[in-house]
Amino acid sequence: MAQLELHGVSKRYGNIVAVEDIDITVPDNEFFCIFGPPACGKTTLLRLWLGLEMPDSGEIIINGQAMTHQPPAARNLSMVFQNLALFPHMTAGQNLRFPLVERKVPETEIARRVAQVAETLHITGLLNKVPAHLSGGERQRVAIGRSLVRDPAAYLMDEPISALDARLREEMRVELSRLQRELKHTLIYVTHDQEEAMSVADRMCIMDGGRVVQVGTPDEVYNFPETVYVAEFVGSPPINLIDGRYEKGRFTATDPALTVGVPDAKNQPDCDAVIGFRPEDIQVNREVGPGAISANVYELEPLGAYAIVDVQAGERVIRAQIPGQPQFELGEPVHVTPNLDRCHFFESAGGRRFGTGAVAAGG
Amino acid sequence: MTATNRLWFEAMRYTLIVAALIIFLIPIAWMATLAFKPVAEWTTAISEITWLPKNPTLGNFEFIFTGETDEVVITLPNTATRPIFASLVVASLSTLLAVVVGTLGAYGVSRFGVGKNLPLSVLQLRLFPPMAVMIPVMMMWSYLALVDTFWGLSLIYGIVTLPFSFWLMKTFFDEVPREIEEAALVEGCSQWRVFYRVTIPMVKAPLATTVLFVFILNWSDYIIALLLTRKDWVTIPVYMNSLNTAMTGEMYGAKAAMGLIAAIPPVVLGIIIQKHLVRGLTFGALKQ
Amino acid sequence: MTTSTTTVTGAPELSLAQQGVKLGRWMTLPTQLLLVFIFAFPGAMIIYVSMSWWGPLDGVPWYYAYESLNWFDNYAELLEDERFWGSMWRTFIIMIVVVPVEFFLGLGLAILFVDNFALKRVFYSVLLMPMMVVPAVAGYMFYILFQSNGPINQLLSLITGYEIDLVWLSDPDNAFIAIMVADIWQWTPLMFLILLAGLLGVPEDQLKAATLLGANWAQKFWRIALPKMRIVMVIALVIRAVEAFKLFDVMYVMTKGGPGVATETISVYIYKVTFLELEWSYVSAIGFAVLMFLTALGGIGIAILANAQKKKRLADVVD
Amino acid sequence: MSSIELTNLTKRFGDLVAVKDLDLSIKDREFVALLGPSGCGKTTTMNMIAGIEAPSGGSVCFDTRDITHTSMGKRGVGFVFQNYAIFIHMSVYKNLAFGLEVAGTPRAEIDRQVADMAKLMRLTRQINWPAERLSVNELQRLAIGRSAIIKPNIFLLDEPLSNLDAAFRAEMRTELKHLQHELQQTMVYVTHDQLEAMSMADRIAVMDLGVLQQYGSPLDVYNRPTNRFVANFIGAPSMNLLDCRIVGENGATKLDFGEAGSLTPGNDDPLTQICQRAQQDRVVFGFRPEDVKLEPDGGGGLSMKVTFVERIGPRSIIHLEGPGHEVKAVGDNQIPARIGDIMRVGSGGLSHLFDADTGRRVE
Repeated sequence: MAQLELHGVSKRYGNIVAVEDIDITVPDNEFFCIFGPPACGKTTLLRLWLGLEMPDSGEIIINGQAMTHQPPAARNLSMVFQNLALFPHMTAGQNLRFPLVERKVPETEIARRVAQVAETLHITGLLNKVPAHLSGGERQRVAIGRSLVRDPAAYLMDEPISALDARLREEMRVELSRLQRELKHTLIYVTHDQEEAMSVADRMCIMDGGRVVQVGTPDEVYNFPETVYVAEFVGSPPINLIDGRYEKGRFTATDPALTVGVPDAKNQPDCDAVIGFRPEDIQVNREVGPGAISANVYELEPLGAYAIVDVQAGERVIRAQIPGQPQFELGEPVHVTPNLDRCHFFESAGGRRFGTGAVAAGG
Repeated sequence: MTATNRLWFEAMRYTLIVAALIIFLIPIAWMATLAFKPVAEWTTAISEITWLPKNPTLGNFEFIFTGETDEVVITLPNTATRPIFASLVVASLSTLLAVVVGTLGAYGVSRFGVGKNLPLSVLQLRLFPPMAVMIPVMMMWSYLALVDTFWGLSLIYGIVTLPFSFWLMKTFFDEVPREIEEAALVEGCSQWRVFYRVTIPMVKAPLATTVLFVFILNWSDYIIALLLTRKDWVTIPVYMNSLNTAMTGEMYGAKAAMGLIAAIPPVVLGIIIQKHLVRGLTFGALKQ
Repeated sequence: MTTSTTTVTGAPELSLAQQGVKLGRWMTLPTQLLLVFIFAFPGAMIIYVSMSWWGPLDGVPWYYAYESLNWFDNYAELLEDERFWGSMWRTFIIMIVVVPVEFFLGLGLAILFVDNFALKRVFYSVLLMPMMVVPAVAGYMFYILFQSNGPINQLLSLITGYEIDLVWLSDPDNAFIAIMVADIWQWTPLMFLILLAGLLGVPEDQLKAATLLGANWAQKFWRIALPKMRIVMVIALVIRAVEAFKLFDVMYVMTKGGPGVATETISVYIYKVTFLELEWSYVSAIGFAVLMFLTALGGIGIAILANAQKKKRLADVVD
Repeated sequence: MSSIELTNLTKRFGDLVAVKDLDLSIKDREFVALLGPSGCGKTTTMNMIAGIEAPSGGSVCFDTRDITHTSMGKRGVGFVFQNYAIFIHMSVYKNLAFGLEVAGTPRAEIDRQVADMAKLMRLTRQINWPAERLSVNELQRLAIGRSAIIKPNIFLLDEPLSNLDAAFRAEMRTELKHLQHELQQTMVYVTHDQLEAMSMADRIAVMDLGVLQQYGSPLDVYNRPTNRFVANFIGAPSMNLLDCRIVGENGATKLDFGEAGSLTPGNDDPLTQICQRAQQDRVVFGFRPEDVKLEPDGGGGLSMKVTFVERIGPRSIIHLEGPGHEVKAVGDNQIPARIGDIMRVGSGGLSHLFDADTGRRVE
């Protein structure tokens, strides 16, 4: 039940910049994902909010109150750590009770709340076991339970399900999303898995090297990546990027084999540029079509409902994702046609996006 | 490796190990059997080795505990009871001192980064030959009237074994995942409360190891007790080596009995904490 | 977006880090106090007394030492004291003989204990026993073993078939050997323990990888295990060298430095000057000189170790 | 030239049977993935092929040679460990040269081969670096290169991609598969990720609880899972598996899903005949999320409520719940489904029936 804000927050450890000049506002009741590769500063953000680290500059505001220098206990946030941080010498039940006992909640109330949380997370039968005797998934639930048992201003979670196997992860993320909607609390969720972030977040923030690169809904981020970095990291299989140059409103690929008939960007000053098109926006045909690139089939990756066709054009391998099951032969000459309406144009220097498909053409 | 090679290798292995075991055990066995030998068997003639006592006797133990026995004509002015008591009291008290101070200090350094030079300063305590520093300590102790008192001896033992407890606990604390303590902080604990409600229960087993390890060290000292005790708080090793008399010369059997009593506790405790011995002996630098 | 209204809730408490530093200071205080107590006062005292002729028979307490202040006369005397240099030399000899012997014996035993075999745990426990015996007691054990009418001579007679009647502890050379044997007996297990930990710490996957690439036992040992054990070996050698330098208990119990000064190490020499000759100011000078010497050595050793550790930690990240 | 033949291979650890009576034949130059959840015996199987672990029973043959009792150093297999097991105290060069050096190859020859391998693995620039300075991606290539340089006929890889980040993993999948085509070796690849197995392998051996469940090409495994386990394990999101009963009514066959409704396959639908061949009427009906046909309420099919919609880039996963059943559907973002909508669910593609008790496929 709180809005969480960071204003101009920076933090360095010695010479290493952990995060720099971060401005984020997470409104009440939002499922907010922080996404980025390892060591991009996303965990640092949570630690700053929690008060486990002090920012070198900037302000931390929780529920309208300046909390920059308050100790963690005063901030009323709850946290699920990546390694879960269950107390190994306590049973699951004692772990759940801990936050309430420390806040001197009356015993009857503690019993009621623990029972309720245990029920919600289906761990009632596990309360007498110590964490060492629980499975990964069960430990997960206990850790989440410990953060739910109180009524904090917001929940913070640092890759809480990354240790689980793929199947369980898919289930847990849906369950978390359901819990957040039922509890109606702000949830800040850190992950390095783009699919996880996209599937659960109301809004997401993409970080790179301690800076925020883009904040937006998953759709915005996917369809209109602000920089080439965002385009690369969101979406799987990853986007295809082709280097070239924009000159007098025309794009020329550095590798002549990759000449793509992309629309002109009339308002763009000359620059080295990169165009990107996502694998699902590419068609692979045996016949020549307008704006097609000639290539050879490099590898085939059938995945059941869809397949990835890797084709080699010039020195590059381009990835296309086609529905159904592929009917190509290795080495076979083919023609690939990107959907020009969904191409993105980035400046090579800095990676800023200056246009997408027809938008670019229209100026 | 073929099967025959394998067999040869195993045979070699066992031969070498058993040889080593015999060499390692002879001195201990000799002392242990000597403790049960009557006076006549204490020394041996060239012609015959008496490995096992021919006429086993508890006379040696009787002698050191009661001061007299049928076998020797002399009586002992001081029995072993008091040194054993002294060793126990002093080793326990000094262990308590070293472990409490060391644990607190190690946590302060490991967690809050205060006292950056402390770990190395503490280690220095261990570098010096005790003999070289003991002169001023002796002067100081006599000036403070600490010589031959149990707390005087405990204090210096506690200081001398502080490096072990400090470094051991420091490496154990370094290994406690930070997030577990942070989780307690987020849930409303103060840092001191985290220390005794979360961290200490988590390192219970290592703490016990440290206690036993430090106890062994304190129990084993000779030189400090030699310098700082006179009569009342003489410890077992000092007492043992004073077991000579003008009339009969070396009291071999009595000494062996005393030595056996002194040797048993560290060996037993050492086997109990075997798993952590490497860590203890290398100040936590190596794990097993 | 709505701008949030910022209200400051009272004066900010101490932040977590500040609280931690405060608590940390309190927690390290006892350690600091003990260190000051044991370093500062005795340190000042040893320097002060070493610059005088004061002795316990002077009839005045040590703080009157200024009455016989002589500045550096004791140190000058030290430079020409043959017994001092002799004892340093003997200490050094013992160190460079026993430490390598213990090292290689320990390494050999450790290699035998790398893989699993029946009774391993029992053998292991028994092998560790010598180092857990109280050193003074160990000294006594060897004292009786090395008596002329003791079992060592008998065993040697039995093995060689001749009648061996060696004088051990009263013969200058033999006494020296006897002491080294006792030290090797007691501390080979320590080397064994540490080196075995090192051998077992060699990543198993890397050894398997080497096997799969066709390496034989010797190639794996030289190319994989030894390089990985470098730090462990340094630690073992440093710890044992320091302890060997301190050697007192065993030696004092066995020979009291004798016959004459034949087995007198630096610790025994100091002890004798203290209690037999009662030259406390001179002995303070010796003590201080030894401390300075070891501090210098230790400083170098610690610097090397710290450097190696740092590299190791980097390696751990990648491994 | 090397084929692998596992016959009756069994491995017990005390009471635990890790691998049970495994028969598997791998053809020369084939790329086979051993796929299964953790603890299914896949790694143990591979360790037995490499000789790291001795079988409790059965035999391992390379071509026609029985090498069950040959020590691992003499089998001449290449092995890439999950953690790569790089000799981090050596340089990249020394790592690559290791296998040649221990075999006593002349220095000039070593130099030449190492240079070639470094080029193939794109490590030429790093050739003199200490191995500990390499990134995870480079370590992985070094591990492959180090094994490949001794030209093993059989190459074994233990989850080599699991430490890589998602974007690079997609790239390495293609590269690894291509490498296998170039090196012309028999490759056995252990993974728990069905996507990796599907996209790279010529054949997949699916294992569970130490027992081989199915052995076939990726599409075979995807389109004709032999049992419920394989059906559930292959494909993401996993196949919908719904308990139902076969009911014969007026000559027509229909599947009864209780309160959720029923499905009636057409007469020419193969499902009708399969239903008639079923041994018992209690069966599990399986259909893939991408084959789910969603229609507005009112038509035929199962009546279900949309509980959650995950949007992941270009596609959506729609979670539906009906009385006693849950279904996931995958489609593009055009599907007009909002949380709370009642929809009609049917199968628009390949459907499967499994025996409710044995889990075996009904055909």
